[in-house]
Amino acid sequence: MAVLWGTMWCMVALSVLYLLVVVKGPSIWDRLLAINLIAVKVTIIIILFASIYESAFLLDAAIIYTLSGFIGTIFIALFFSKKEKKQKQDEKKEGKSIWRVY
Amino acid sequence: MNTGILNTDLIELICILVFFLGFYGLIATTNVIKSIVFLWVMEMAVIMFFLSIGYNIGIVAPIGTDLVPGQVADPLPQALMITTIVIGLAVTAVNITMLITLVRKHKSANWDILRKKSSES
Amino acid sequence: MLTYFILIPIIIAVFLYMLACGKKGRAIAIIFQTGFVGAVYYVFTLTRQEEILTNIGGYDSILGIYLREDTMAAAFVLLTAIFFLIASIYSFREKDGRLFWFLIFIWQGASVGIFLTRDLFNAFVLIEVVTVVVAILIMFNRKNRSIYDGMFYLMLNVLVIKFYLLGLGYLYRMTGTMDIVIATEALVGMERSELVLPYALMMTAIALKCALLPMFSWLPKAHGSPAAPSAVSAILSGLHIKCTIYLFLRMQEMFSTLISAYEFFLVIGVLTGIVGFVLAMAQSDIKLILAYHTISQVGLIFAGLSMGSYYSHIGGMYHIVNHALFKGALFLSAGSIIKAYGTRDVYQIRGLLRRYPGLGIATLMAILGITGAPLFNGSISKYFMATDASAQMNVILIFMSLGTIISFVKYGSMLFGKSDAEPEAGVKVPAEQQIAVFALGFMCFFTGVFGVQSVQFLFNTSVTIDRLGYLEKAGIFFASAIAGFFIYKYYIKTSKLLKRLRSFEMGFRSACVCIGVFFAALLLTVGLVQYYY
Amino acid sequence: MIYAILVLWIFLAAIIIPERRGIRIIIYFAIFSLVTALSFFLLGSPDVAMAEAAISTFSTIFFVICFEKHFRLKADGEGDPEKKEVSKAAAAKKYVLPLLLIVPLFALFIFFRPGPEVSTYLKDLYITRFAQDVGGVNAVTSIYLAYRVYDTLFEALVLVIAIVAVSHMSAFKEMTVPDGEHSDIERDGLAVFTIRIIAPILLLFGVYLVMNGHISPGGGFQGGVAVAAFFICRYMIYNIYDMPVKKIIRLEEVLFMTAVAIAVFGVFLGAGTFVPLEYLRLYQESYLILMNILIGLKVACACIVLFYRFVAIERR
Amino acid sequence: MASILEIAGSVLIAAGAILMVLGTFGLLKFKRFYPRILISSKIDTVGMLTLLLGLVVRHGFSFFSAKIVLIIVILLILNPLVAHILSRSAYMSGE
Repeated sequence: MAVLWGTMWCMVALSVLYLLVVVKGPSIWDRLLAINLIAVKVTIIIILFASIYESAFLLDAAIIYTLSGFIGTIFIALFFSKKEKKQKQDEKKEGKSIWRVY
Repeated sequence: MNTGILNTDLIELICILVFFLGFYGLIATTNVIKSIVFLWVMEMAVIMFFLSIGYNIGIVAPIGTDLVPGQVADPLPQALMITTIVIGLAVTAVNITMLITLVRKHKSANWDILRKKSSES
Repeated sequence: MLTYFILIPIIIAVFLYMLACGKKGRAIAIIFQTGFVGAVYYVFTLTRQEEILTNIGGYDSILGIYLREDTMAAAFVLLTAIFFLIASIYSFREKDGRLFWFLIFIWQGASVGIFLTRDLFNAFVLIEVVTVVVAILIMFNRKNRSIYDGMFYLMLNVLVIKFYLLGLGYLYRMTGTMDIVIATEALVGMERSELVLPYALMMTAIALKCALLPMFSWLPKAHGSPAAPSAVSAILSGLHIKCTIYLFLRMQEMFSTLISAYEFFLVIGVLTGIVGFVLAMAQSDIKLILAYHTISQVGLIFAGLSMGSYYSHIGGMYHIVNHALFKGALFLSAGSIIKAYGTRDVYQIRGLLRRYPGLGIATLMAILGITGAPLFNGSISKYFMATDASAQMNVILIFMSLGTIISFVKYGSMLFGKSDAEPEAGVKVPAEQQIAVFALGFMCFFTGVFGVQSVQFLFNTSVTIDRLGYLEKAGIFFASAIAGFFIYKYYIKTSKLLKRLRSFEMGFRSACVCIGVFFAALLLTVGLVQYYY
Repeated sequence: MIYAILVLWIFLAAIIIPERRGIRIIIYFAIFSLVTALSFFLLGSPDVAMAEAAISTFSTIFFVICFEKHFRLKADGEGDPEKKEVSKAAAAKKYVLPLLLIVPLFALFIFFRPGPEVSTYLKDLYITRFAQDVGGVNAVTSIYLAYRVYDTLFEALVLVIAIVAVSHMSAFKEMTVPDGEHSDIERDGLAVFTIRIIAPILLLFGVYLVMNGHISPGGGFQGGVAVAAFFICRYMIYNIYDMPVKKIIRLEEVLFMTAVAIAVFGVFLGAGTFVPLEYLRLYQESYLILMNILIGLKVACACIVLFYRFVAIERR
Repeated sequence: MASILEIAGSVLIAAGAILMVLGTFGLLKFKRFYPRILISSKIDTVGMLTLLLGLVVRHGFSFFSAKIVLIIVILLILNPLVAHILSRSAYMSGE
């Protein structure tokens, strides 16, 4: 049991570290990576919690967590990649920065 | 396990703090999109407050057949908060649509600029 | 049984929207509304003997949700039914009927729901429904600034409902229930100091929805919105704001064993009334004049309800009904006038009585009602309010009524005279609009002449009017009418201060600050009082 | 444990305030929702946590679209927003002055806070009664499908109205996009292939949540939103706007009416009292499952419509 | 028997946690995006896998384990996918 609790605390500590990356990270991609990592950590926390209480139905929450978190991240990433590209091209064409998303 | 009084108390304090952080954000920011974000933040604080009612360390979800009232979380606030979250989503969607329409028209999402430009037209 | 008063309008609404019957919809609407008034009247007569209780689902104890219709709720529901019938008649030829009838029916169902429910969380859900519906209706025609107004309205109301929800959370934690009646019983043994916070939180939310003093900035935008159909403005002013006044009464009743912030609401009510008519004097847009007047009248109602004596309470309650009648008549006629004259400027519209006698007479009756002329309904409720009031309060009431008179002298100048902006001869006001407006105007007169009987009929209590006192009030009215006319003529028309006030407007952030200030003031007042008593 | 998470939560709420750049706000918001859902879970309410986790996907996407639209239009209108430098004094004034209100308000709030006593009157009643009254295993689902189904109906109504509101307030009246118009979202073979594998799992899981709502955490709302998330995946795979949005809206209204009818017959009229005792359990469970399916489908329809409106029409 | 499984599971869980910590170290050490995603996504996937396998071992053959295996499958598909999409998007937009 101690291992589970210890791992849980470890995950929380890691999330805090990832949060530093989210705040500091120079580009939007660093931040998105950190979101992804935090999502995994949160999933693991939930699984550990369910494991401690020995209740299988709590794992449903972990599954929906994983799926929805990933879909959000993927959507943002796909959504902005094209935008960024277009913006760079426009900037090149006009020779100045037009607008910045991040 | 624990007396429980301290637990509820601390979580309540945190919820109030976040509630007022959201309120502060509403007052301090001029951007409408951020205002909508802060409305969501305030709603989350309220929901957290509801869920923390009667919280105790070691409490489990109210699912199962032979439940003992002392060991499970309060089911009523949970049922109500699902309602609140869904209503929040609907209202946020309406808000964002209005905002996009306004931004399309006035090319800005600043409260003051929007007010000025709206009363001009 | 009571459930169906809420569900059937909503089912019909969705049905109409689904089948897309815009034109057929209005026939269905009128037939349904007439039937609805009949059904509501039947239940109304039943409630004279005892209150009706519906336990949804029939679960034991307080596990389910209860609906109840007692004397007060029955009066409000009857008002709702009649008002929606008249509004439906008025907007018989509304464009884009599909959406309009859908929203109106849902609004009706949810309003009745708010009056009937005994559960505070259910009230929250219904308020959210009504808020979104009203936000759509405010920007129904999507003109100029209506989207901004709608967004302002929606965001402010959504913000303040969070306060309500937080207060409800505290209440639930302390009493373990959300039912008003059970909570009243559970609150009896509690400490007063514990209840201060939930009281202040919930009252802040309700005060914003009633547009009390620092937080009224959304109301003129919403009620005077040029994009909304006139029937919507009328329902907003006449009925919608009464939903929250009703909730205010219920809350006060619930907390009354421990907390009674009557003095606070009396002061705020009086201030709201004064600020409301001062701002109304400054306006020139006829819908905005009426919208600011709603603020003033709400202040008056709050003052009446908070004075604490039996007669003033009756006066406040009766004024709620009266305000619905005359403000409804005024808003509906204003809509017709705007359509006929093609302008919203009060200085350009002249000769109404000559051109459109039906509209003119109805407007005149409503103006006489709102200013408190003898034989009209406003005088009855104002008389009741002043019956047991102290001398200072009497002076304040006379002052407020003088302010109302001054701004309605301005409004009434539309009735006479001549101007260039008169419409072509061909522009006609549709018959059903004239009927609707005239019905409301006549009701102002009717409930004035039979004031005592109306009060007995609606609120099931006996009152008496002292003829001598009533005559005295009539004398005061005529004196102040003359004074008001001269003040209008020689001061208001030329005042520069008022012109500056015309562009007075609050931004969203200032409105948020106002909510915070009001909340702090209420908290401090209620909290400090406990050290004195 | 929960306190550590909650401290993170406060921090996340606080760093949104001074942030000025759109995408960062979205990212903070996404993490905020994530952490919120985790705290809900740790507070013993997996149902709410699932609802929040699923719904936060949608709200994040709405915010993304809103910010993107804003930045593009603002660029047309005013030029580069970054170039407008705000003086430090003005910024300080903007952020410090509101503190004068908020800090006393917070202090007052803390001062007048009622004691921590919790009344468990209704909780005990629900916990001891729900199994025989309603017949579910999940107390939360039992409450919102039976004891308080009246509230749930209005909540469903809010979604119906929200769709009407969204289509009325939008600058574009039409509901669907002409055939053959493609989105400009990035397409990538590997991503499409993998999402193709994931999407059926998501759909299956959503259906599982809906059908199993009365036994395990989940239910109509969570499952419905998960099913709607399947359509986000579909959008990312096929990259076209080919949803029959009008039909979905009709379907949603029909589902709403059906849900009202079922609720009226099942709960308001008290049909359970007429059922013979040996079939009572069967009746109760079938009522819960039916209601969950109806509400799940309804919520799914509403979320799909909202998503498509935002992605296909509002973004133009 | 059960205790052996438990110990083995605990060891695996601890190993997973340590791997994740190492991944985080990599994330914090490098300042550019591509090294970061190279280090952290790989190690994170492996660490997550080890940790969850440890849980499966701990619980033995049961419904609980089956659900965890499902989560493992989902994560195994999605985690590299996100890394791929992120790096690809970053490359496309000229990071």
